[in-house]
Amino acid sequence: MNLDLTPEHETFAAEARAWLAENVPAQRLPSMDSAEGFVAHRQWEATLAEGRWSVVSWPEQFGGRDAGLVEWVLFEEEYYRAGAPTRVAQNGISLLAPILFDHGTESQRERYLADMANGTTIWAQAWSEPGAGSDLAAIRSTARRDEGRQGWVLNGQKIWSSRAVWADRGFGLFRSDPEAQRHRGLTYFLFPLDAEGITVRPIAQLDGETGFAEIFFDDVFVPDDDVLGAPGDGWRVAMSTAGNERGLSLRAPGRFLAAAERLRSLWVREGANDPALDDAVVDAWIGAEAYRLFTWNTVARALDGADLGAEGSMNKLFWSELDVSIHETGLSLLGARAESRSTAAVDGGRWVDDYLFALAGPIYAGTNEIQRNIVAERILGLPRGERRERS
Amino acid sequence: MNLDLTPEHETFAAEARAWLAENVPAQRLPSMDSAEGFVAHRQWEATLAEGRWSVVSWPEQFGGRDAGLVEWVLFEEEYYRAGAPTRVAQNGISLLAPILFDHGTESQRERYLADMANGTTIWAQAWSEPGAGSDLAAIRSTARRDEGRQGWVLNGQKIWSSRAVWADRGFGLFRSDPEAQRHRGLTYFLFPLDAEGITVRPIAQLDGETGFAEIFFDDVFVPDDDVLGAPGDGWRVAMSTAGNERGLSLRAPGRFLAAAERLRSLWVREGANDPALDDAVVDAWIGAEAYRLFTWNTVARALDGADLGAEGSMNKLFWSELDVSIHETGLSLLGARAESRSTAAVDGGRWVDDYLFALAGPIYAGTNEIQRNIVAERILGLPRGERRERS
Amino acid sequence: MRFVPTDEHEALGEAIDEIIAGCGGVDVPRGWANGDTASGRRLWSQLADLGLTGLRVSEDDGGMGGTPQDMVVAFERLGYHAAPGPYIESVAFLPHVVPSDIRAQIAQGVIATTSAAPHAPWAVDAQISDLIYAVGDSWWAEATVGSEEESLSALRRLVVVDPGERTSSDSAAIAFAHDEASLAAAAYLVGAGERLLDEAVSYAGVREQFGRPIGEYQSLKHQLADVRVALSFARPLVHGAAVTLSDHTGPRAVSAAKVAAGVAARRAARTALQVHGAIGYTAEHHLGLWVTQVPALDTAWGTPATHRARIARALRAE
Amino acid sequence: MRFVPTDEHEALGEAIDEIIAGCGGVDVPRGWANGDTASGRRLWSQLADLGLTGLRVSEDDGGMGGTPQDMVVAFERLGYHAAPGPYIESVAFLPHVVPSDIRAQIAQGVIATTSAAPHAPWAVDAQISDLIYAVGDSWWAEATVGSEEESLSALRRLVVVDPGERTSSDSAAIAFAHDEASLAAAAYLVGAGERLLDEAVSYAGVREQFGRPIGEYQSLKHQLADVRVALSFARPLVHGAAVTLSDHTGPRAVSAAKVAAGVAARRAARTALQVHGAIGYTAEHHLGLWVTQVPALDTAWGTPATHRARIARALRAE
Repeated sequence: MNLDLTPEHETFAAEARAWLAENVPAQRLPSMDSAEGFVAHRQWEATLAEGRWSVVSWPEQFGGRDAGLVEWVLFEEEYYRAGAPTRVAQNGISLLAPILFDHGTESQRERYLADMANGTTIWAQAWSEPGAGSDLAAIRSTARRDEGRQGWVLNGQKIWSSRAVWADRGFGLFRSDPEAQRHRGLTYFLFPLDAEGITVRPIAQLDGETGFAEIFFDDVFVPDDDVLGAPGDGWRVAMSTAGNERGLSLRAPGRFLAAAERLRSLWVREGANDPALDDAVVDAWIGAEAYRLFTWNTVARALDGADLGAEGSMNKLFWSELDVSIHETGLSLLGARAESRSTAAVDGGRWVDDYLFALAGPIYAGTNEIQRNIVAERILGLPRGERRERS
Repeated sequence: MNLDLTPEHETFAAEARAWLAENVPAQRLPSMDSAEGFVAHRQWEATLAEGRWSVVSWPEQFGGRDAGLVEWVLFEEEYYRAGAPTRVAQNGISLLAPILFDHGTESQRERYLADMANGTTIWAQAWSEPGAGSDLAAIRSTARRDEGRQGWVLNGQKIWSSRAVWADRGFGLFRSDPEAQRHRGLTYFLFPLDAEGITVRPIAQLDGETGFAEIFFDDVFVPDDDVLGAPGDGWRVAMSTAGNERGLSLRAPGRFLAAAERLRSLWVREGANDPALDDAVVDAWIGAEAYRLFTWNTVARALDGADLGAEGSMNKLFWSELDVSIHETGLSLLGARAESRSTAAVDGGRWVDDYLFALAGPIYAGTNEIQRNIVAERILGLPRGERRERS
Repeated sequence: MRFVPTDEHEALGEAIDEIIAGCGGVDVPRGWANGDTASGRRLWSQLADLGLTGLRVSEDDGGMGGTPQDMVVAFERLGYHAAPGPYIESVAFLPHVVPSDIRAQIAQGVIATTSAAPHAPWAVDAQISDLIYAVGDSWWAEATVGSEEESLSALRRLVVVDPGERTSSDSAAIAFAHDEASLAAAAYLVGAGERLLDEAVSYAGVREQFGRPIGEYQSLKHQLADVRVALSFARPLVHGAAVTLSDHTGPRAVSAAKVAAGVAARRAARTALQVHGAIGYTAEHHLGLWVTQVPALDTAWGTPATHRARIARALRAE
Repeated sequence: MRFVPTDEHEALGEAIDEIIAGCGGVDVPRGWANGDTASGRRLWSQLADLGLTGLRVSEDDGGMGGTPQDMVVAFERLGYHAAPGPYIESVAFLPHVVPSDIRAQIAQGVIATTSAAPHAPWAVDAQISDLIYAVGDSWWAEATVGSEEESLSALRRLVVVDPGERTSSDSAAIAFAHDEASLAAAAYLVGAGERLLDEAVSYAGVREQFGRPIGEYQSLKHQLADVRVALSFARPLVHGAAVTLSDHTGPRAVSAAKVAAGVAARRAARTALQVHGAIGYTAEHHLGLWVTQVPALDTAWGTPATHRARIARALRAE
């Protein structure tokens, strides 16, 4: 049981730290969910890729460093500590890429990975539908076989597609066998968002951004080349993604350590006179530390080959609640001025922005209610009971 | 909308206050769930009755004052503010007496009420059974008709019977129609706890007291005179009690106002140097105030003839959680010394005793889970779902 | 002792509900959030005709001479409908501070706003107000509009104002005005919480997941039950503080009401968001109007920390 | 970087489990609670033979020369089984304070206890201890037994002791002893929480209400899931603090571990009680051993308030 880094790991972290110190933009970029911000964030992905820091855990041939899990976590810590921008390529890198590595064809990997790594192609997920949110197996959008053109014709509607307003390509599940029920008969497709028959409608969020979109499919043709995995096997393929999204990959501890440190700094500057808030700051710090150490323990077990399975659900419950409480405490420290999101406000108004963002945490990537079901049933082994089916 | 007392009410409260100041024992009595304490508490009931304060809301002929709801709440506030002893006659007075008034025969009222009011007869409830806790309709203890003796023969087992170890008589539900299901075919019986065939087994509690008992019935004969309400109608009769137990009657705000005031006093003496606990003390005070005002609002609506129905469930949720949090905060204020329940400890060690007592609050009189179901379904009108049946 | 709203209170609440429905209901705050304040201004004018803006102005000054109880009944309805505009400033705060001619204008429906540092550092919605003030501990002044800041709430514009010439004023009256404004905010929060709960309960009854309405799932049920309890116990504190506002225990009662209303409304907001899922997080759904207004008003007119500290001082001195 | 218990740690934990099972398992603390300490003393002696009481005594002094990591692994098992007796005092605290001859006796299985004001004002279980001490900021002393007080926990006797002649001692060593004792308490709490969760999960699978196992009800499921999460995130803090105990960040890491372990274990206790209902509230059911031991240990060796305040000071100074 130790927390010692090898000299190689220390060198890796130091190299990342130095590069980030040199390259992270001094000014916060505009929100990536705005037209201007999207461009700026895409440019940042290119910069990252030039330094070969965009996909450290990928093989070198696709722009990575073949880095192991420990290095990846170290990089994430350094990344957020440096205050580096949010990753606009995130959905592609963490949701789609693992699937391409596991289930994609050689040709698909060649076509898509390098451009994903350098920001040339930004990917949007197209999972949910109206009526199929957390219950993904209720998907009704269809894929109709077109033998003549050697491909499929997509119809239907997807929703809550992050980044889709400005992204280049999408990926998602469609019902390719109309006879099959629930999670059978689904197929995983890749498609350009400017394909004929696709309409993307932005959805404004509570925080004023337009991170979400609806995507309407009206006879959209996708060639066989862009089916990921076998036709009909989409559920199994997608579920490894869902595990990923909820698991280690989306939320390395760096983000929360950085937020807890911003909170500490704010408290030292603003909160020293209100001792009633001390405990909340301390608890946020404890939470971030717990998350950091939990992650290192998970990394060690993953390296030992443990099947982490449903543990991602614990992870998601913990970080989503920690994130809300860090930002609620931050706003409390700001007192009467907390309400302002003006750039002239404390820390450029980001406490409000980040609070509103945090509020979405318990909802997306599987609501926390679903996560608690998973923990109760798969980890604690409590009986399933009356619910008929669940992802 | 006002909180003004009439001169009559003020006179009533002043009279109660003066009598209590004169008569409340200076020393806390030993726990009523000990042999010695039970005797002392029974004696206190007699003293209360002599002053005609034991059952203020009852008709004068049975030892009461015909007091209205406002006076009753005022009396309860004065009672707890004076630090007067816990009521060992509570279960009879608040659970059984309302039923006797509504469903009893003239003869039953004559036989039982006066002695209940002066502590001569202490009553214990016999509701739950192993396997029928919060789910009372699962009762399996039986009542067999004995036409020859003009009565019934009880068999079975009851549990969680408070005070039964030293009490004189019991009341409870038995299945008189073996064919009937769930809440049909139950009958409400009254019986002496020293009847032939009854065995009472004390159950020690977490806090070291023996407030609970099991009662075993082995061919216990009960004459028709001691059936309360019609045979087979026991569920309907008992449910008015359950509403009572959960509702206004068991938990007038006095108890929580007194506990919040003890907490405030402790905090002024012990906690001034730990500002992190200020908020918890303040929140306890806010909670007690909210409970007081909520009660006055309920009283006003009850006097207007409103059907309060499921509101008792909100009440129970609120006071049971408030009680735990008041006592957790009290223990926090005591710091490292909190652990001691010695009479030499702060406030005679009662913070530990009262904390352990408070822990039972979310469990008894219908668990808080059941109360939340009731609030969700009966007050908010959410769908019942698949639960098959509920009290 | 009759601690329950009177028939007159019920009638006042219903009149407000009807007027708001007539002006478009939820379209009023929705329009305001998108910069279209026309229906909001029409609503203001109709509520002024009802007497709302003069509720706390004496009859001599052309107002209704209403009580704090009337005021909380009204603000609970405003919160329920997320009525936009500087009602707290015009109706609950300024009448206790400004001279009678201005009070009379407010009663007639002139829209007034003010800053009142430290608890209300901006003059909210000054860009649509006719009269703009700044108030200090013991003075008030006409003020000019400075820079504008975006609020956490879609319904509030935060305007920095510069006070002009200061007029001395009774600091006790200003303190009372702060208390009444805090209480108005508390009542608004309770109303907002009730609306959030209503929205969540309706949605839970129709939205299905895994083949069943989500309102059948015990976890959401229990979360909603907890919201019901929190609101039901916050409301009597608000009404009780209205009854005792002028007593020496008034300030602590106001603080208790503001804290409890904020806790309950925040819980309602979090739960309603959780019940709605992603749809509730969109700007298109009206839920967000309340979800963002609640934390803004919980912060304004005395943060929870400020009010808890005031109660602590009172309890320690007892 | 390999932040996971080693095979040796697993083996140590299993050995402790086996010894406790051999001594009667839950009958050991149950007997202790009823004043019958025989099996508890037998357990102590067998754990001493295993090396537990000398875990933190150097090999030169006849101990095992184990690490803080070994210590937390052991205390987690002790907590899981509610092992009674002054283990924290003998194993985690005193070896850093007393001279080597006494350390050697402890390693051999002599039962020692101590007060260590202000965080441990009583010498727990002095009535069954062979060696009794009192420790101050910079001194230690043999002590005589005074009055005895009943504890919130059925497993602890609180004994007031009078220190005899004082011997000066290194205050840094005593501070370190306090940290290690706090960490031992944290590990014990995590173990106790795990047991409470196991008990609750088992009971929820068999107990039926309204015709279904209560473990099917989503509300209890979610409460239990929250306990699982709280414990799973408290445990790495305990193990992490063991790794960094001697670093300059050691004290704050210990405090974080103690706070988080206490929160998680208290949540486990409340939930387990709620799942069990009235049966869990009886002295006859063994659940109460953990339900009362948890708040007692959360309070001992630094209350949550004490530890949070220490973290706050460290964070402010950073």
